[in-house]
Amino acid sequence: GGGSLGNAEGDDGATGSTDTVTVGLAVPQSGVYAGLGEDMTQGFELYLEQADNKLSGYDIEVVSADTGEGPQTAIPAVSRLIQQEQADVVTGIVSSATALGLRDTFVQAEIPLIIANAGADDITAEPSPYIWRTSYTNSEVSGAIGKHVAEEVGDGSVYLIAADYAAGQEHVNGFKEQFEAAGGKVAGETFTPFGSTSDWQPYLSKIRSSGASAVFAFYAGSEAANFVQQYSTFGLAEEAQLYGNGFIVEGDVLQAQGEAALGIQTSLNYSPTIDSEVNNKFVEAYVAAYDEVPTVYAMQSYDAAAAIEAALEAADSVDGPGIAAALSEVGEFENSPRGSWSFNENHDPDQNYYLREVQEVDGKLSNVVLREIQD
Amino acid sequence: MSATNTLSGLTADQPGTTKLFNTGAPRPAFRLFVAVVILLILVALPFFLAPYPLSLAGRALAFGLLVVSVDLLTGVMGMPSLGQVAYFGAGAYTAGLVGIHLSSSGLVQLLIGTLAGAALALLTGAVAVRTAGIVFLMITLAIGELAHIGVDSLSVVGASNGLAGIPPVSVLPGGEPLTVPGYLYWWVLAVFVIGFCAAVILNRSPLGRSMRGVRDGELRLRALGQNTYSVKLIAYTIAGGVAGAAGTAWVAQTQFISPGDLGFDMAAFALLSVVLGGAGSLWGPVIGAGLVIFVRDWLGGYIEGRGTLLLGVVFVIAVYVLPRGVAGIKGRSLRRKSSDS
Amino acid sequence: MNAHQLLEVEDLAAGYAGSRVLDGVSLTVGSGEAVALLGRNGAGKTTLIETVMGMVTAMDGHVRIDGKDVTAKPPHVVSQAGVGIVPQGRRVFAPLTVEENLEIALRKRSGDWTIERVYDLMPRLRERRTNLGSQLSGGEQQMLAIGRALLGSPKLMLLDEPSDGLAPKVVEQVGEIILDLTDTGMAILIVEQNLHLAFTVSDRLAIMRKGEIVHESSVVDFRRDEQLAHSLLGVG
Amino acid sequence: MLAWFDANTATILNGLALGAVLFLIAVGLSLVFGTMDVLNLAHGAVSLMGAYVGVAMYGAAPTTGMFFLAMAIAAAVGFAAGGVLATMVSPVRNHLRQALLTLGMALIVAELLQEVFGPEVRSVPVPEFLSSTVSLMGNPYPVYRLAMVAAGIVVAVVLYIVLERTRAGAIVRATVADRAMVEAIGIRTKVVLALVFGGGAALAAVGGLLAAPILGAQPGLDDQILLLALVIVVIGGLGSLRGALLGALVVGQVQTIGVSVVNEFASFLLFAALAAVLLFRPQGLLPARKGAHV
Amino acid sequence: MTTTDTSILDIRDLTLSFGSLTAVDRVTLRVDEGARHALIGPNGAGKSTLFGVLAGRLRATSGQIFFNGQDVTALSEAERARNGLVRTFQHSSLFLGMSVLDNVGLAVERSTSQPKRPWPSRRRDRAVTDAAMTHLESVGLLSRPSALCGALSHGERRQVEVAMVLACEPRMVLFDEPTAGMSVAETNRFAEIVESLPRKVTVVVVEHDLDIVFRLAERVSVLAAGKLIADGTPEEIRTNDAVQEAYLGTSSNEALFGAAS
Ligand SMILES: Nc1ncnc2c1ncn2[C@@H]1O[C@H](COP(=O)(O)OP(=O)(O)OP(=O)(O)O)[C@@H](O)[C@H]1O
Ligand SMILES: Nc1ncnc2c1ncn2[C@@H]1O[C@H](COP(=O)(O)OP(=O)(O)OP(=O)(O)O)[C@@H](O)[C@H]1O
Ligand SMILES: [Mg+2]
Ligand SMILES: [Mg+2]
Repeated sequence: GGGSLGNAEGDDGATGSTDTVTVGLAVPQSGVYAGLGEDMTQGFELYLEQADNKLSGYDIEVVSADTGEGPQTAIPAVSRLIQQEQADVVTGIVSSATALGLRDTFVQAEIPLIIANAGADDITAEPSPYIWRTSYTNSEVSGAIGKHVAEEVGDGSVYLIAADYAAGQEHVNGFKEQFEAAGGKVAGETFTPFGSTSDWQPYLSKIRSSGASAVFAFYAGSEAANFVQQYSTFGLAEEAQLYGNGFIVEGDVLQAQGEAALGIQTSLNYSPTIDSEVNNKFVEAYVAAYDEVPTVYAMQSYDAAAAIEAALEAADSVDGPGIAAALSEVGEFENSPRGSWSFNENHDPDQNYYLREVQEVDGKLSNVVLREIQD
Repeated sequence: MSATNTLSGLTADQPGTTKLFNTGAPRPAFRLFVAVVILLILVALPFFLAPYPLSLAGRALAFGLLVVSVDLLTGVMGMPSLGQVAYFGAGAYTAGLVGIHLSSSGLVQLLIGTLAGAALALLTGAVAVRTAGIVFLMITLAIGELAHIGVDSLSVVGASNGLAGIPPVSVLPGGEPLTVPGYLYWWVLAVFVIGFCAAVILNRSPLGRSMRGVRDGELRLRALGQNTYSVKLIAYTIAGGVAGAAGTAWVAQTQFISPGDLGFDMAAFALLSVVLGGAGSLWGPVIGAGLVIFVRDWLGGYIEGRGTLLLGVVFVIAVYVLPRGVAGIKGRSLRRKSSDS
Repeated sequence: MNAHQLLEVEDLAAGYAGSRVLDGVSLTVGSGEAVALLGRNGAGKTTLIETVMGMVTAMDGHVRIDGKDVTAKPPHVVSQAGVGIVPQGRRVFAPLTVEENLEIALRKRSGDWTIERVYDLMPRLRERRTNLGSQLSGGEQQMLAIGRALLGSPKLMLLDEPSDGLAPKVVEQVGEIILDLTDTGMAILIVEQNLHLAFTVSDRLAIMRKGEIVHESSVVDFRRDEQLAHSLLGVG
Repeated sequence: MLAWFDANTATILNGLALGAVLFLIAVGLSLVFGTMDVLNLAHGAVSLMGAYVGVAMYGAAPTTGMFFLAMAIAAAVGFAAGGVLATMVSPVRNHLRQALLTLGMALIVAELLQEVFGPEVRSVPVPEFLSSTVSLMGNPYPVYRLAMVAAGIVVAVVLYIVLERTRAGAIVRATVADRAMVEAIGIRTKVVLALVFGGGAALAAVGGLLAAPILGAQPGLDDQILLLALVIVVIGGLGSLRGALLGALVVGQVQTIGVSVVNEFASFLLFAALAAVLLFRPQGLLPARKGAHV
Repeated sequence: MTTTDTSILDIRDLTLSFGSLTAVDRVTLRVDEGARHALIGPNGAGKSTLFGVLAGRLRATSGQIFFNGQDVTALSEAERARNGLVRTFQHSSLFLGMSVLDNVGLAVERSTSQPKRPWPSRRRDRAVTDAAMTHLESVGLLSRPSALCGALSHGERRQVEVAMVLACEPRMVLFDEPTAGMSVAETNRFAEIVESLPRKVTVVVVEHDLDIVFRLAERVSVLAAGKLIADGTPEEIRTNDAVQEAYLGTSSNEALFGAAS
């Protein structure tokens, strides 16, 4: 019903009854990132189930949208959540391009967006009351391991390799900054075509001839799987220790890599092996519900639900501006599986990072936490 | 005949029966009437559609204009192209950049975007139109992909993250920005109508007839003394301009453009929309474009993650149910009528 | 005339999407008999030939080959029932060599015709055996099309303007070939614009106009009546 | 120069291996196009089916028997898929509508595969008896990739003999030129079509299976494979067996040596190579032989 | 009679080889302006190939072609056509997806070398239509101007082919077996058309229908195995032994009708 000639959108958005809050869940359900989308959906739903589908007394109606592989499919899907389904708050969003493309839309529509994965630095570079993030920024998550690598390689040098797209650049630059600040030397740097590289042998040859004693790599998804396998097949694993941020060995990718992944060290804001009471309970419940170990994607989405609950708690009015305003007052999240965190002034999480290593535990590969990384 | 069949590669063998001569056109008054009715319906959409479906309609129109440009090459000239996304992208990115840095006027953006599309088409077309059939298809694929990869690694336009922060368009320089969805839609519709009319005029012109001559027998056309290279290049440039105009409309609607918008998917869906609608007819492919957007973005939104599956099913069914595309439906009934008289 | 009918066409109707070209055509050709099918351009001769062959689908009526009903059957069934065709426009396989064109048409079980025999009949083909079909002159293509049809050792041959594009000398040869073939008991239905050839080889003729057969008689009778010929064919 | 070769032997060899497996996949596409005049856009999807056969059948590194069984099954699955596609495509004569049909099928198949095998990337292990490495210039090089080169050579030789030297091959080529006329000389073209299509698809599936240990198996791979195969077939010359072979070798080297030499332009290389070849030889490097009459 | 001044086409030592096969072998020939010239010869003699070279579709291996006093050997097919040298095709090559009228329309328009207008103009298009209709009328196809060429019978297509050549308003036409596939009535009509062409149009025709050859031609050249073996008046050719041997066979010219016993 209704036309589209009203003055501003959203003001006729009387959201039905006041005790129901509509949450838009925008995750990929098709395409290459569908696996991430599934994890995020599960994390979010687990939180709701544990809260009996009521957050701070409000009934929660979840409307999901398939964002597909990129902004082409994501933008109409998310527009639907805002305009058609009249979501009060939206979470999800895997791809940075999608987040950047939709940023203005959310600000104009005055609907808060809680990003539960996309990591581009630019999304929150200029904070908006409507844009929040429970995940990380690319440069931070990669920078976290910089100092550790510099210490490990000592006089040796490190080769940097990453997929050639915006995120790959941010990850590499983030790492390089921290690494060089800690006195590390870079042996060389290569960006490989994103989405169309399947054979890394030429690059591996280059790495070998550069004489690097370690490698920092940023890949995710299938590229991560193929890269790590070929890294081992061509014998580099024995010559140069492989570092990265967590995504190179996260989720399903790790099982696909198999033994080739053993020994890879990564930094991330989460690992299911974190030994805390909150996390153990989370992992247990997650395994019981879905018969698999939670991933960082599931955790970030779980925490997005937590953020929504906290905001509803603090909100004066349950609509876009109300929830957005409340989000800046939520304070510390003490009960997160990743450990305690809070939103910083950019609306990104102020959180701990962990140094993890791929080890075999009870016959299964797992990212075992070596230690918390201190700045 | 058999020999040419194998050599011609991809060609449309179900050309539309667009009449060139006013004398031969069946009931021009009736056609005009139908066109006016459809236009009125399109104009009236904002009065009863909510903002979201209306934004889809806007996207469908912009995409539809891209499809028209593909159809000019594929259906009218018999040269199936996957490269129009490059000129679409040229139009969209220039319009976006103009919007951010120069002027939020839609007219200015339309003008510059169209020129950008046409200019790029002229440059690349000079090479591409020397080929035909599947080789042309692959050259244009290469053009589209190179453009895609190009913007993907060009940081001034946001590289893979896309170009964000484009302000809403106004019609005239310094005018009121069109933030109301209905007004924005009308702007997109206006661009579409301009582009579509240009295509119709081209199709009925002597150049249009020569384009169909290229489709049905380029060698023969040359034997008649026509310079087919210039026919093809001019047509290619005009189609590039139409695609550029479509790009400006797209950016006006979405206020965002990313490399994926000129990716292989977009190129393939544009070409398939032409086939779905009936290559050679101009209005059929527009409906095909609408169908693709509707199925993927609208229906797909309701059945989670099955948009592409559904699209696949639609394609397969259409091949059998609509052997001449959407345009064939009307063509058939018209033919029956004219044979009665 | 032979009582044994190899081709029986009965009340046949056929055409193309939207238009009916043939309407109620009936025709028979007996074993050892050659029938000429004449008519002006667009009369429907090719359509009739192709409908018999199954290349155009019959809408109504019947086609029987040697007593077997093949109405609306696909061409390979009709071919296997013993029909060979030299189509209008020759339609030799352009990307195949002359020899390959003949090889694939050779039906193994029949001993009658061999590639060598075809070459003996048309030596020009032997000279150009390694040329591609697309590289042959028009006349050479016509010879190849005839040779190809013969290698199926058909009982009934459908010839659609076999003299089209042939030099007079070759037309004469073709005429002799056809006469030889009828002598062996083959039935022949021939569409021709070259009346010399048509009259030389055939016993009977049928004349089509606008999808119907408007006249049938023996060739001898027809040639006596110049008036009739003029009104039907515009000659005389 | 010699030193350069020494340093890059592994890369060149790798280009050969990649070329060989790409040839296996692309030749089916070329065959079906060249012989049936159908551009089968579901080719990548069929190839992905082959890869998933590996996923379904192999646990850890498969035994020799298991490996060959998987090949047979992939071939059978591919053949069946090709047969189905052939039947569906046979009443559709227009190239563009064939594209619509086969791409529609590709979307459906890909979606169903994702339904069954999940959206995540699945890796496929190298068979046990080929899992060792040999030493090449002092560095380890996987035997499996050498085996792929061998497989490519065998398939190329067999196909050449069948297509160019047998009556069956001639029938196939004639069917492209004029299907109705082939029918008219008594040959069931539907069967020919199904066999060729099935054969091409079987090769694609086996190629997908053999490539799986390198490319993996996951949604979206079908598009990549299809694009690569298209580029190869066009670079080499449509419908030509030798063309597919040469095209695959060129693309193999472009993807290895090329990207390592001009790394900054790695992502442009494939399509730049395509454009360059087509500019100078629009008919491809080794087009199918044909001749047009005056 | 054949002086350089009056000849519109002057072929010198023209040769074209396909690999080892010399399809046109050192042909030297002059055609006078306004001539009615026939070219005959056995199948595969090289007649169509010669036409191909003259029209510019094929490139001569050696030799020269002068048209209207100008060396056109290096000109493209389109340029020669614009100069007024037009051919028909042995295998008809029409624009099958376009209407009969549009086919002829394309030919009417051929004379301009400037790029085509991308917008229609009622007045000028009307002129094109009228011209096209006139030519259709002269070949007897007036009844179906809007039929698609793809839906015409073989013979009907040959008629369109002729209409298209006429529409080009050529100075010289090369007809390659124009009456092949035409019925007797249509063949007659074709002969009448040629006879009614203004004398400034030069006609060269390749034909196997000798009735047509002897009815139309004032001069006949005979090509065999790529070489010109005879050249003369129809009477001379008819009685030439070499021609009999290579081409005519025993072809008796008995009357078709009334002669049956
Ligand atoms: N593919 C087609 N689609 C539609 N109509 C067709 C088609 N082929 C032929 N026709 C029409 O059918 C009629 C008969 O055509 P047909 O080819 O049978 O004539 P014909 O007697 O063989 O003529 P010709 O002597 O010129 O070869 C013609 O009017 C023609 O326009
Ligand atoms: N592209 C080609 N490649 C090789 N040989 C060719 C080619 N085109 C024609 N030929 C050969 O050249 C010779 C002359 O052919 P052409 O078509 O000129 O003969 P023609 O005199 O027109 O014969 P017809 O009267 O049968 O049409 C033939 O032997 C033919 O096989
Ligand atoms: Mg006919
Ligand atoms: Mg000829």
